[in-house]
Amino acid sequence: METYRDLPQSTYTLQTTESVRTGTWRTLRPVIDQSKCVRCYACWKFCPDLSIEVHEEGDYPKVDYDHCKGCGICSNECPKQAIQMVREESVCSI
Amino acid sequence: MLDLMTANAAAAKAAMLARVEVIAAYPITPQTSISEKLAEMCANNELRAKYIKVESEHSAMAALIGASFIGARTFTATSSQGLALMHEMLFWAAGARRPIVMPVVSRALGPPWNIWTDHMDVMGERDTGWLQFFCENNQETLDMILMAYRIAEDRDIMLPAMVIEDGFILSHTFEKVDVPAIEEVDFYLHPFNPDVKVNLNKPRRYGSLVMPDWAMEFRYNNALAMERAKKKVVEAGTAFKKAFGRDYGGLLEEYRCEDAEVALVIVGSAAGTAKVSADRMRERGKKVGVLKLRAFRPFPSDELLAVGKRVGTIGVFDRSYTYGQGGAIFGEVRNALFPLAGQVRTKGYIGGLGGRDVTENDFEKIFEDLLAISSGGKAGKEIEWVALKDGSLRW
Amino acid sequence: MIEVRFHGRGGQGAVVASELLARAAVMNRLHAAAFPFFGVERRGAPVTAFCRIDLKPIRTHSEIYYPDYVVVLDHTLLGMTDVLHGLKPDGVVLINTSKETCDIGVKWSRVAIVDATTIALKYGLGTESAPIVNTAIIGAFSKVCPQVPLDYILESILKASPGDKSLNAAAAKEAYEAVKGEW
Amino acid sequence: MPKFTLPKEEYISKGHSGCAGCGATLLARHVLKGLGPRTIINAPACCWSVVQGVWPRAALKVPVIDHAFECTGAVSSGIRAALDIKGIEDVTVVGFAGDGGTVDIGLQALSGAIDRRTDFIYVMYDNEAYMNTGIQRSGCTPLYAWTNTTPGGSSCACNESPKKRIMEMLIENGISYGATVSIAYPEDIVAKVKKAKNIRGTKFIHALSSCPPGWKISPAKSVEVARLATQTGVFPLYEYEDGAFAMSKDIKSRPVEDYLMVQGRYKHLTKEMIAEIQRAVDAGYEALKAKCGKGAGSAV
Repeated sequence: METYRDLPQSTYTLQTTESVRTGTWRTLRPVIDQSKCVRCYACWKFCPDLSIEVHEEGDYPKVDYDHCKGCGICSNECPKQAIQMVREESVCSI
Repeated sequence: MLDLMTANAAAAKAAMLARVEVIAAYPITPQTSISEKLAEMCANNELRAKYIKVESEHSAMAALIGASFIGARTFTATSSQGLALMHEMLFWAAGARRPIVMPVVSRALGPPWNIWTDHMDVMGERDTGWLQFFCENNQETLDMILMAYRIAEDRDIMLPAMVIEDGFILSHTFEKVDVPAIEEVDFYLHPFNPDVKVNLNKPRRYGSLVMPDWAMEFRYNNALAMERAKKKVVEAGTAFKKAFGRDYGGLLEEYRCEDAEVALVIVGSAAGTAKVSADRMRERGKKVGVLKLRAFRPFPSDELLAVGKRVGTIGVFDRSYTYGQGGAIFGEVRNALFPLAGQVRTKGYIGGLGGRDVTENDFEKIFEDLLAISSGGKAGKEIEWVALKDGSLRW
Repeated sequence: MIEVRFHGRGGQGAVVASELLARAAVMNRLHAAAFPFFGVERRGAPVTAFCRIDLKPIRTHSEIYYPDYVVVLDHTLLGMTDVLHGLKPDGVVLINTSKETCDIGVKWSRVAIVDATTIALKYGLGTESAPIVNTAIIGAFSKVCPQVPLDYILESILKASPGDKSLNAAAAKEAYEAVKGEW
Repeated sequence: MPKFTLPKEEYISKGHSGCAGCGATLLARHVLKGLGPRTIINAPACCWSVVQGVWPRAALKVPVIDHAFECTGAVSSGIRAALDIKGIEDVTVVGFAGDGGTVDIGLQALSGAIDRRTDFIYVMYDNEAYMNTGIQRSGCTPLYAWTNTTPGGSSCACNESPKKRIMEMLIENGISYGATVSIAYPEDIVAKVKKAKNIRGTKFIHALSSCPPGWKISPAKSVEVARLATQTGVFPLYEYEDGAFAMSKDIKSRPVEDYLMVQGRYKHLTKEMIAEIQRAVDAGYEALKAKCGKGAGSAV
């Protein structure tokens, strides 16, 4: 997209927001302790950023750190306290 | 076939001939009978269209923008306060490149509360990015709506268009109108099939939030489309003449200007009256002409410049006032003629506001005034209000 | 004329930092202007703010492209935004980080660092997930920028800082002392 | 055995610009699970249009038509009319707007759409103030709640009028189905959206959608606070259809204080104010239960 000639006629969008790494927004990140996780998928259900991934029923939930904003809902909703929110600085960046 | 009808009836007929698919209209004097006629046509299937009886003009334009994104040919009509209420959505329709066609039955904006014609309403919308065409009579109203669809829906244009008929003077006046057969119109105006419309299999967002990095370029593309429209107006006119035999002269009509010493720029129904006065002056050997603008957006600046090189004195009759340099047309004509500053003399006339009748006699006085200026007489006021009750016996 | 660019995240107070710095300069009988980059502010999303300070009235109304100072309120931004973009050759970078200069990987000659987050949290400014580091960082800034002495920074904070003014002033003072690095 | 209680397909992409913990985004995610792919959404300029991201990117995986603030109902009517005349069938048209965009500036267009029996679902995500412009009072801001335009002071006590009773207003206007939903109960959202899809005419869904910056709560508490609203009876979950009301979750079991005191926007409340709110909530809840007594069974 270099000049006005490359623009579509009218402001319609061209791709999804998947390429936006909103993970850079967080200051705390969720870490799932699989030993406590009972795979009830509450974390998957309540994530506003679709950053808890469960490919097949029965899999353990996995965090997509590219997109997770660190809101902490998963940690708060987990019935088994299996998800801890950890300060971003103490682990390597994404 | 020939019929006798008002300009409103002609507008409704044009909508039917154009096989519009979604109408959203709200009643307002003097446009109302367009809405009524359309409702009647839809009710008895003379026109197969969805007629959304919206609860306001703002919603009328909003509904049509939605419908147009699905790919339907859309139509509405309004006047004065209703057009002003649509203002926000007029920008949206143009920016979204939705070729909605809308007759505007021009009417004063209150206060003073007034249901009669002037152009304060349409001139208030000149910067929204809409094409604006003025009609001299009921026949031109019908024909211009058909041409407007062809221009507006052209892939290189995709801009909405207003077709302006003067309130009461045309909207409620019966005139002879030749109504073309719908099959002929089908040949002139193909079905609306836009490149940009909703596709359920390729979901996109139509509108979106554009940051400073690209917003200007989108605006520039709108500007280019308006420029390109100049050629399309002429093309649509030529094709219309071929199909239906009526030629309106493209962006503007030069009436007896070939050898004119003075010419009066004018739009709308008063152009007819001015032509009659010009003929009468010509009979007395006075070399006067009428420059009838058919398009105000796009503005025919090159064509005016060309006339300015031949005609030494150009007057402009405005049925609007901008609280700046006289009427809306006057300012733009002077802009266009600026390269000839010093060679061509100009004067602005404000008249016909709030339904004030503009007579043949008024135009003869205007032509006399212009001739006096042309022969080096007193310049007088640069902008003059015609037939103003100011105690002078001038008019 | 000195031009300052602040890099922070929504909710960390970068915009207020630029305002308080400008106010401090005005209290020092200088001319100043402060403005944010008008974007979509979201808590946590990168935010930029600007401040111009000069002896004569400031009439330019456009963004700052070649700053004399860059102030980074959150070192995790280093990996994402090019905070050094357009920095003048002799410009100074001030970074809020708890790490040492060497291992935050900033390739620049004049770098000052301060752990504004720890100082801010010590004075109860903001929360663990959203520390408010703006007053601490402009305290540290006055150490690297002679045109705006600490007294005026404190005066500005005591007059206009949101939240507890004395705690914010204390944080600014402590950060002023805690600045390390060569600049 | 671990089980999914919701459809797996997602119709919203990652990387959208909702604030961390945004209730409206979570709501949209589950509403879309109920709607499915053959859906066209129209939305006004509001939080939600910013959340969808910046051009050239879009967060939703269904077509969206943007428009000005006041015309959600009108644009939905336009879309439906065009679909009908073009013979495009089994497409759900959905107007998706905020509380202010619905009960204040958008009420006229919505009332018109209902009056015209436009066939569409209107989802109002209710975060109880104008959040996109920075938390200003709307017609849905609750009694005594703090906002930036009801800051409270010596002369007044924050927001001085109760929430507009929008569901009752629209029932009288003529909706064919109404329901309240909350982000704390996703399964309830999906069930009610699916039910609404199969009803003709205008369907109105009033969704409680928490807002961490606006309600002054930690993002992590976003869902929990919404749940408390239902557990304390502040936001009961129910349905309306053909004149009958049905309670979806009769679980009012906790005092309103539990809900109010975890939110910074209520931290100034006095004992009297809390008592007044409790009385109003109890009375409202009893009135709703009475209406539900005579109604049909619940959807869920």
